[in-house]
Order: sequence, then structure tokens, then C-alpha cells
Amino acid sequence: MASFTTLRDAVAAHVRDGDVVAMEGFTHLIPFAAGHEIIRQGRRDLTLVRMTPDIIYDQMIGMGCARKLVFSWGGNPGVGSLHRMRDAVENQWPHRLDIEEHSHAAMANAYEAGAANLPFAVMRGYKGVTLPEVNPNIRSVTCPFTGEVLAAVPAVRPDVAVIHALRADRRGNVLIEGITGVQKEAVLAARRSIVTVEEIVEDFGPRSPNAVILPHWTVGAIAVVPRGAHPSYAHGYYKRDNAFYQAWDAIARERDAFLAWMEENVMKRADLALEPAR
Amino acid sequence: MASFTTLRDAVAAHVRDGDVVAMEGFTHLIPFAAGHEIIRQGRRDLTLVRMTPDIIYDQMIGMGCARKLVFSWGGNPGVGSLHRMRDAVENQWPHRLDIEEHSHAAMANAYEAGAANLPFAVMRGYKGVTLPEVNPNIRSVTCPFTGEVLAAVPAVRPDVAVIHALRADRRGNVLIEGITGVQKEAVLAARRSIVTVEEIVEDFGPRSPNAVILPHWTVGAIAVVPRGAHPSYAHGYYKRDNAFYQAWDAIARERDAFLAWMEENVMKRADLALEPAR
Amino acid sequence: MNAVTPSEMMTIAAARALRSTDVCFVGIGAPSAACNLARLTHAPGITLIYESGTIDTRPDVLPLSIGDGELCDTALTTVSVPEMFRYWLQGGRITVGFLGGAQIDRFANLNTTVVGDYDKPKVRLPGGGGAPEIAIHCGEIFITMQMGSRAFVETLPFITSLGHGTGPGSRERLGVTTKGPTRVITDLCVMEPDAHTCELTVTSLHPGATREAVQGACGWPVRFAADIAETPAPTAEELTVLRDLHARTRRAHSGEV
Amino acid sequence: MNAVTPSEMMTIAAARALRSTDVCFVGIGAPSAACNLARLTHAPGITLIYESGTIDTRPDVLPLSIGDGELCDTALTTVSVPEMFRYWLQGGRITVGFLGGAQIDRFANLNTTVVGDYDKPKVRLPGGGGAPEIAIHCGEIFITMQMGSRAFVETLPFITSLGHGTGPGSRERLGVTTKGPTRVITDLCVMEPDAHTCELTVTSLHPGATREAVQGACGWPVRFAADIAETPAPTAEELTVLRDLHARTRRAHSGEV
Repeated sequence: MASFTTLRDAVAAHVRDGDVVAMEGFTHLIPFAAGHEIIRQGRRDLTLVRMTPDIIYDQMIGMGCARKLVFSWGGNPGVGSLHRMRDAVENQWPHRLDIEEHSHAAMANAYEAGAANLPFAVMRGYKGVTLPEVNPNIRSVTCPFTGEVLAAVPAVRPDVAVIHALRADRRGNVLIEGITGVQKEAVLAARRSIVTVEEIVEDFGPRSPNAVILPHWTVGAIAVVPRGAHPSYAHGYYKRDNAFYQAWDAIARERDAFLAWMEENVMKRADLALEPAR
Repeated sequence: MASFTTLRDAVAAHVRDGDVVAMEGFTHLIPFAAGHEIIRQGRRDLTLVRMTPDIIYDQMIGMGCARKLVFSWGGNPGVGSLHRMRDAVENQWPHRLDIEEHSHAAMANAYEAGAANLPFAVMRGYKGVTLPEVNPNIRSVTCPFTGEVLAAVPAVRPDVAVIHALRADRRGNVLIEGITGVQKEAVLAARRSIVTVEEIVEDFGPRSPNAVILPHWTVGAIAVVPRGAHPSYAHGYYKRDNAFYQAWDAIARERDAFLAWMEENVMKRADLALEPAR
Repeated sequence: MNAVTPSEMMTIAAARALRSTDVCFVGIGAPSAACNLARLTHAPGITLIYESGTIDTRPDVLPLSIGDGELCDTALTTVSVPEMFRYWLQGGRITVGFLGGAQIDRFANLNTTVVGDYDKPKVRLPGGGGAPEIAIHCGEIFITMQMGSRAFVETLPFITSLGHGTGPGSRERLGVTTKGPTRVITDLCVMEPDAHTCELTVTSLHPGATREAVQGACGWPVRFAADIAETPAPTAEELTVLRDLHARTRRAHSGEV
Repeated sequence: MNAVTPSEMMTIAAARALRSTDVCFVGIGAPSAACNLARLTHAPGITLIYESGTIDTRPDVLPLSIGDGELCDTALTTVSVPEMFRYWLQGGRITVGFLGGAQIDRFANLNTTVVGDYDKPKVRLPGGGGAPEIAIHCGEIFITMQMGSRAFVETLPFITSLGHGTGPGSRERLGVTTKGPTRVITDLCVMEPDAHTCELTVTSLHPGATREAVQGACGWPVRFAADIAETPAPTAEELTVLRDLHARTRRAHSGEV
């Protein structure tokens, strides 16, 4: 049942050390502000689930929040490596990071299965590749009608899902438009959820009868965080900050520069998580 | 690849004796005009697939088009029986009708699996009920992670899907809004498709970025048939003719009255299938 | 105001069982009337979902089908039917599912499929539709049915949807974790499964209904709870709202609106 | 007009392989440039799909990520990511998929996962993303990669996506019915799998490129087709459209727009 709160209180109430956390948003609507608040609150030993770790998990990994990463493509899109993720995997800095690696198709299906309350997802995939040899969570099932062998992966069922959405109405219904990714699935698959939004409106007004909406009784804490997806973007509010994505490569390449940037731009900005629900 | 044609030519080209035909539309957008044209063209031995046979299949069964019916709820919604369907199942009139019966959940999942090019669908269902004893197409699979046994049904892969949509644009892209049912899945699961539409527009104009659209390269023949869903309805065009649904009970109860009604209202109205693409 | 009909009493008793926080999977007929009556009286916050995909809908008239345009026009949003059955019903997000049927047994299993042999049916009924999975995925199930000895039967010829199976432990042995039918609301009484035997037991008689009438309309020897109550008579508000709803609905479905 | 760069030649050669009737699953970088160049020149009807869910998109500038707003703003429609991978990619509706990678072998298998041991990697690469299933579900695969002996290698340490496996029959034995990589477009040449051996074979050399240069940038002994062609030089139109596209893109991504 939706409750309106500050981002600080939402994270304090819903994200616990050791949780499996899925912070989704496929390029669009990545919940950066929420990730920063999790870093500021010093969460540890998280299992971070995300199709594309992106800068948000690069930051969380570099700041020591994560014990394990479940992902399917770990780069800075169109730019290059995620240096903090690489440093963790290659050099165990700031500490060891376990990984569970899938393909996009497998992750998308695993979220879908989680939302549908199924224990596993079935797909045609993973043929002729090495990943099943290094990931014991890639198995198979046999079609009981045709005998075909298909790939199976466990459903994603996070302890908490964190997403950024365009807006909520006064009842706590949440609207997403544009590239909707797997956010709806992540929230429906999770036990708890935090939704940051650009704004709260009285009513969504005229809209498609098939608008992508999470009803208020399916979401947990809602916090208003304008520009809460930056440097990702919010359809109709602001554009993706591609210049920042390119700049991140230099910021994150060395540990010291990374830590300095985080100190200045994240650790000192607790004020950003105190926006009251309006 | 979409081609614009008359309904008569669409049915002549795409629906063949013995085909597996899925004519979908969940209460909304039922393709009545296309069903009538199939009746007029005298198709035989069809396997008719539809979650809710509704009046459209009552008519097709009563007119002798069907050898088999695959369905999940065979009543006249809110009114009572489908008398022609019952007469076929109970008394083999006008001839024997085989049935393959599922639950709604199974059929919906089977269409979804068909659209996703999977050989079968997995669901939690069919527990403690008799249907699996009389339908050999209800089987099981075991989760390779938890050991849980789940129900499995074959994917629906029709030879031809027939749907009614709101409108197409000049390129042949097709828009559906409102109660979208399983129409998109039916078309994507089928080898061929016929789409009747209320109108053809130059461009869909302003719309939700997530509007339910079948791209032109996924559909077959498109025919303009205004009110082609009546007595079902088209969101934003006309309402469901509930009075007709109630009147159908008396029309269809006796064979003679049914045949007389069909002769007058369907067989003599071949002109309705000649609307040119505009 | 005219006398209360048994059908009205049934609908009103069903409506009272709903809470404002419920998320309700609604069937056509009496369930739809009960759910909307609850919404228009004591449970304004109730979320009504129809299997056509319409979520949080607030129809002004009762739909004839589960997919009338009215449901979509007044819904928060409408999803595809596969999504409805996967994410919403199987997803375990529904607190109350409403079912009815042609036949019921003492463990609240239902038959809406066939009377007689499946392959050579005496009466072919509509079939299960959403019921088999509604019965196992909703938090609990309310059943509304008019009583009669051909409907309340000793043995079902076909189980379309699971109630309490053959008694205690049946649902658990099938891996089903939801409560199943917690009340059967009829035109004469309310029945609830006994806590120990799971057998339907009359817990409340509607005004004017007698034990004899209930037994006369039931094909098995009926059990009555020790502390049997009388269902409170409909209030003026309940009756007015229900009759207005039905009147609006009749006008709309006859094509007058 | 400035001299054509090898990168431009690669993109233009890739664009030419696309048809106006293609439905193309587009990756970021060279594939995105090639697909949009094709759309803006000889293949105006081409349908471009990005794995973010954007269908039939017509971006004015190249996206930096596969989910830039530009893609959604100009798309026919945008679907969820599970739907994209289930109905559209696995559904078998894509005629051409574009892939690139850090490493390729002579059978056009690709590695974008890891160099060194998987558990103790020398270089951790981004991973597969959509590639493992793009490689098997699209009608055919085009690969664009700059040549170099560390990229075109004798043996892959990790197979991220399937090409022609270990040679003839590999795909069939895995139950894969699509063609797989039908051409590899590099900065020096175009390679195609030999009809009999499936081994990548140079079928066309770009203007100025030599057999020696190709061999020098390849970690296995390169095979050349008997009737090797010279890739036609870029036309003025191709070069102008491509450079304009890149210029618009640079301005947009630097935040100037």
C-alpha cells in the first residue's frame, strides 16, 4: 500500500543490509537519487540486481555497498567500461564482488516470471555459448509436448525494488511512460518497493486506456525527487545527460578521483533526500 | 506484410478449409463481420480457437464451419447458454464437434507462448480439478530449481488469426486501444492474419508512446469494415449492443429460427464484405 | 419500498463481506452487483478488477459481459488478458475472488462444466473460464449461488474449480496456500466452512428463511453452526443503492441510454 | 571532402547490406550508424528496433545508449523489455541482427565477456547483453568490427554469442534454424562464411586495403575468395549523410542541443 514519505525515510525503512535489491530502469528512469541515498546510508552486503549496472551500480559497487552483482551487460553505454565494476571484479576493490551473469533475454524473462509468481522462466536461448558453464543458475526444461529442450533461469524475486517513475497521483498510483523497461515487473516481483517520482499530481488526467500504471496497492514508499533519474532521464521532463555519461569515464577510472567525486556530489548532498511529499 | 483489400478477398486468400483459425477479441472488438464472411464463403472443417466462443462462434458452429472448438468459457455473457454450441456438443447438430477445453489462464498463456515462439506455456493452475483428466493437452513440467510441479499447455499457433482493430494507418500499422484481450498475441502467434478496421487514417497522430500497435510487417490483409465488430463494440466508435446479446438467446434457441436469422442477416449481406480500402 | 427479494438479500449479504481495502476479482451477475454495491456504500476504496484486464474500475451501470466498454472507460488502466492472468491473478495480488456455479458440494467445490458424462453430456455448461485459477490464487473466495437441490449436490459430476477438495488438508496437499472459499452467500443463508471439517455450515439465516427451507434446498444433510445468527435485514440505503444500480443497468442494456 | 576513414568505410559497407524491407535489431556504435545511414539513403522503409523496446524508430541523431529518449520519441511504439525479447526477438520477427564484439574467431563466434579466466579475469568486458539470443533468433547476423590481431583470434577464451560454432552443422545440431553471421564488415574488408566450411573468407577488399594488411590484422591464416571484389568507394551522398549524422550526434551528446 503506497505511503508518501521522504527518500531518506523510504530507504531507511525498506533497504536493509544483505537485501537483494533490484534498481531498474532500462537507460530511461534509472533511480540515481535513490542509489545515492542508499550509499549515504551506508548499506552493505547488498545483492544488486540490474540488467545494465550502468553508472548507478558502478557508484554503489565502488562505495562498497555490494556483495554480489546479478546482471546481463556491464558497460557504460556507448562510452566503454564501468571502471569501478571492473576494479571490483578484477582486483577486489574495495572488496570481493561475486557475480551472477545472464543474457538480457534471460534477465527480462526472469523479471517477468517473478512478476507472474512463477519459480522460473523458460526461453529459447543460451545455445552454443559458454555462460551456462560458469553460471549454475542456467538450467533446462523439456517441453512435455514436443520434447524440445529449452533454457530455464530462476525468477527474480528481490527483497526490494527501487524505481523512478514520472509521477504519482494523490492515491499513490504510479505512471510510467516511454521506455518502460522491466520496472513494472521489478516492482511486482519484489516483496517491498520504493518509487521516486518527478512530481505528485492530483489526477493523471486524459491518458491512454492502456497507460502503464502501477496501482497504489502494489507499491510501497513513494518519494518526490525532481530530477531523481539524472544523469539518466525522465520522458517529458528532461533528457539523458549524455555528456555526463561520457565524463564519467574519466571520473571513475582512478579510485581517488572517484572517491573525491562521490564525496562532493553524493555524500555531502543528503539534503536531496529530504524533499517532502507534496 | 500488410496489404489492403476487401474483406471478401481477405477471407478468400487467407482462410482455407481445415485451417486452425483464431478469431479473437475479449468481449471488445470481436471480428463479427469477418466471421460472417467466412460463413458466406462456406468454409468447412475449421478448428476454431477462441477463449470465449461468444455469438460469433455460435453462428459459425451452427452454420457448419467447425470440426473442432478450442475454448475456455462457452456462454453468452450475462445471458446464458450458447445454444448452437450446446446443440453441436450435446446433439451433434449440424454435425459432430470435437472440443478441447482449457481455463482462461491456460488459453491466455498459450497465446502468449505462441507469440513468444515457445512450444508450450507454464503456469500455476489446474489444481484439484477434473479438466486435466479429459484434456490430454494439459500436462506438467517440473521447475529445475525448486522441484515444484507446474501445469503446461501447448502454445497456440493458428494458421490464421482474425481480429478487428480500431484503425490502420496508410502504411498498414494497426492500432488497438481499450480492452486489448489477446488480439496482439493471436496475430503474432499465427502464420497469417486478417485485420478488419473501423477506418484507415493518414497517421495515428498524438498517442501514448506505449500505444498497442501491430507494425505493418506483422499483419497480413487489412480490410476496412465500419461497425465490423457489431454486436461487440469498438472503443471510441460504438458501444456493445447488449440488447442484441440478450435477443440472441431467443434467436439461437431453435434451429429453424437460427437458420432463418442467418439467412436474412448474414447470407444475404455479401455486400458488407466489399468495402474498398480507403 | 417493495419487499426485499431473496436475490437482493443475497447480493446485499455478499456486499457486506467486502472491505474497502479489498482487491476483488469480479465475476458477472450477482458478484458484480455485490462488488459495486459495496463500492457505492461502505467500501468506497475497494479495487474492482474484471478478467478482461480492467483494473480499479468504477462502472456507473453493471456490465452485461466482463468486458463492457463501461469497465474500461472508468478504469485506472486496462492490461492485456495474458498480463491479467499472469501478473495480477497468478501474481497473488487479489484478496477476494468471487465465484458462482451451476453446482456446489459440501466442500465448496464447484461445477460449471458439464452435467452427465463429459464426452456425452446431458447438459453442456459454459465451462471454467477464469474459475480454476481464481479458486487457487485469490486470498479467499466468496461464492454466491441460489439454493436448490439440483445445485447444492451430494456429489459433483465434474470439478471445475477447487474448494476444500475432500476436506481438511486437500488444498495444502496440492501446494495451494490460499484460503479458498471462506463463505457461500445464498438466497437463504450464509454458509462457512467448518474450522475443523471444512464442511459448509450455516452461520447466518436471512430474515424469513428457516432451517427447513435451507435443508429443503440442499442435496446433503445440512450442518448448522451452534451460534447461528440472523442476517441483518437490508438497510434502506443498501436497498436504494442496489435498486438504483439495477434500474440504471436495465435502462442501459435495453439500449435506452 | 576529406579522405574516407576506415571507420567510415566500414559503416558505409555495412549500411549497403541492408534492404528497405529489413527489420533490424540495432546495437550501439557502428551498427547504429550503419542502420540509420541505410534508412537515410537507399533503405527508407527499413524498420529499426532497439532492445530498449523502441519499434520502428527514426532518430535524428544517433543515440549514445540503446535507450536514449530520441529513440522513443520517434518510434512507432515502445514495448516493455520482456515483450521485446519474447514477442519480437524470440518471436522470430527480426530479419537482421547487428553484433560487434571484442574478439571474433574464424567461425564468427564472438567474445564480449572476458579475457583470461572467467573467475580471475585479466580483462572483464561488458558481457553479452542481448547478443546470445540475437545471434540465434535473427534471420541473419551482420557483424561490424575493426580488425586487429588481438580481436581476430585463433581461439576465443569465452564464447558470448554463437556464430558458426566449430563449423558446418554446428548450428543445426543445437536446433538453431537461422542463418547466423552472413557477413563480417571490417575497416579493411568484408568477410563471408564459406558455403562449405563456414570459415570466414574475404570476399571484398575496401579501396586501398591489401591482402597483406588484412592478414597482418588477423590472428588466423586468412582465406580469400577466388573472385575477390573491391568494395565500391563511398559515394558523395553516403559520405555526406553519414558525416552530417555524426556531426548532429556530436553536437547533441556534448549538450549543445
